[in-house]
Amino acid sequence: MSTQIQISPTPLNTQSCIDWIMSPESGGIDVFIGTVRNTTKGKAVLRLEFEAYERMAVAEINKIVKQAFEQWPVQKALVHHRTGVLNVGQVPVIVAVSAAHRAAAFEACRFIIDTLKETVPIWKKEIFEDGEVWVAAHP
Amino acid sequence: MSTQIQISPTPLNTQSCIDWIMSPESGGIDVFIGTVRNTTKGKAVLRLEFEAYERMAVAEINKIVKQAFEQWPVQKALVHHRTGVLNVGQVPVIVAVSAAHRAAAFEACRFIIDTLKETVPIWKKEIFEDGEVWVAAHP
Amino acid sequence: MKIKVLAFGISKDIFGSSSISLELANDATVYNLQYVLERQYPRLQQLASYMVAVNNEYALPGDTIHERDEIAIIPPVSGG
Amino acid sequence: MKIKVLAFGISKDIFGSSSISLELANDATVYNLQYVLERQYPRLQQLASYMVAVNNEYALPGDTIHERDEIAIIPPVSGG
Repeated sequence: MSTQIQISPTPLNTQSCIDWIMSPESGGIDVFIGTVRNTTKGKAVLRLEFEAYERMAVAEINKIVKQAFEQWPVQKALVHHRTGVLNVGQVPVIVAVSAAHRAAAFEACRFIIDTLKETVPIWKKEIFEDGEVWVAAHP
Repeated sequence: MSTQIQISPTPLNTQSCIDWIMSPESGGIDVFIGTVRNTTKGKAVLRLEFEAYERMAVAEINKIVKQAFEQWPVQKALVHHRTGVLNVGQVPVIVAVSAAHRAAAFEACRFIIDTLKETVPIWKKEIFEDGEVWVAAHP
Repeated sequence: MKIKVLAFGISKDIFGSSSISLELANDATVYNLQYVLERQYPRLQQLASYMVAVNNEYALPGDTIHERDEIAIIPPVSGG
Repeated sequence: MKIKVLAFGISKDIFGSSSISLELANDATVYNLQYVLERQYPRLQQLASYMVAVNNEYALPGDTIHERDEIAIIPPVSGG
């Protein structure tokens, strides 16, 4: 079980994530890259701001990755999450999983990002021309 | 429908694929990277050799990508496939899909690589210490 | 006992601070903490939901809080 | 009519060449082509399966072959 989990305000580097995840034992690698989209529900987004409860976020991501290793025959898993202010087109999150066979890589990668979005204490504020809102805070 | 399909003997460049697939309209990108594994069914692999019926392979990949665009709300799709001799750890194929939302990116990417492996006229020869074999040729 | 409560995201806006101090009974539960907080900061009740973490783990309403525990308010998460 | 058949992967090994020429009747079908090929190259029958492509499209056994069509033998694919 080889994992690399980082939460940091520095820009994410896709290539170094891919360099880390590749190995001679792997046949398939799935990489999910989240990017800041220029609209949400039809409204123009200027930028996003991410805040994390870092210690707990790392602990929760570790739990998710551990579950992925229990559920699928995967070799390495990487989760890098950015904090701070991000402009449109920038990358808040990268999840990468390598496995001998591609099905496990796809399924574990999807599981990790889906669960991360449900349980990991990281918050996103959308900043518009006319105001800002913490995503999902209100019903 | 924005697509980039390439079959070529030159080494694939993950970063330039990701640079091409990213856009301000995207929220999620899924990238599948196939890599040459050092074993197959427990036997050490020295290298692989890929051969393509290029014209038809490009046409078949185009069909698959078109189906993906019909089935999922995706924005861009890229398929790069390598030919020639590849060593362990090298990359024969990259599939990348961008979409506003991640579910479409994951599902379309998986569909493209799964279908490519079933229908696209590309052949792989595994080269071992003691011989070589065209994969899947015999029952 | 006096406890410190960390706040993130919208709960930081509601508290007006990234942490607040509270006085709680010695055998207080997470439920008791929430009761005290919601009286003091009624906007917490307008959230879609929120959780309490104790020592970097999601806690249940019946869990007891001890002095020096690290308590945090976790409004609906939206990372990724 | 004389037609040219392209070969790839193991079919190239079986033919000993990346293309061969064949003499076929003018109204020959894909099925007729396969019959002629399999008599001349019996190892084709040992493949897990193989398809015939006409002008870069998978063809059915009943499809007619025309002079100057681009014909290719497609053994089981294994790309990716």
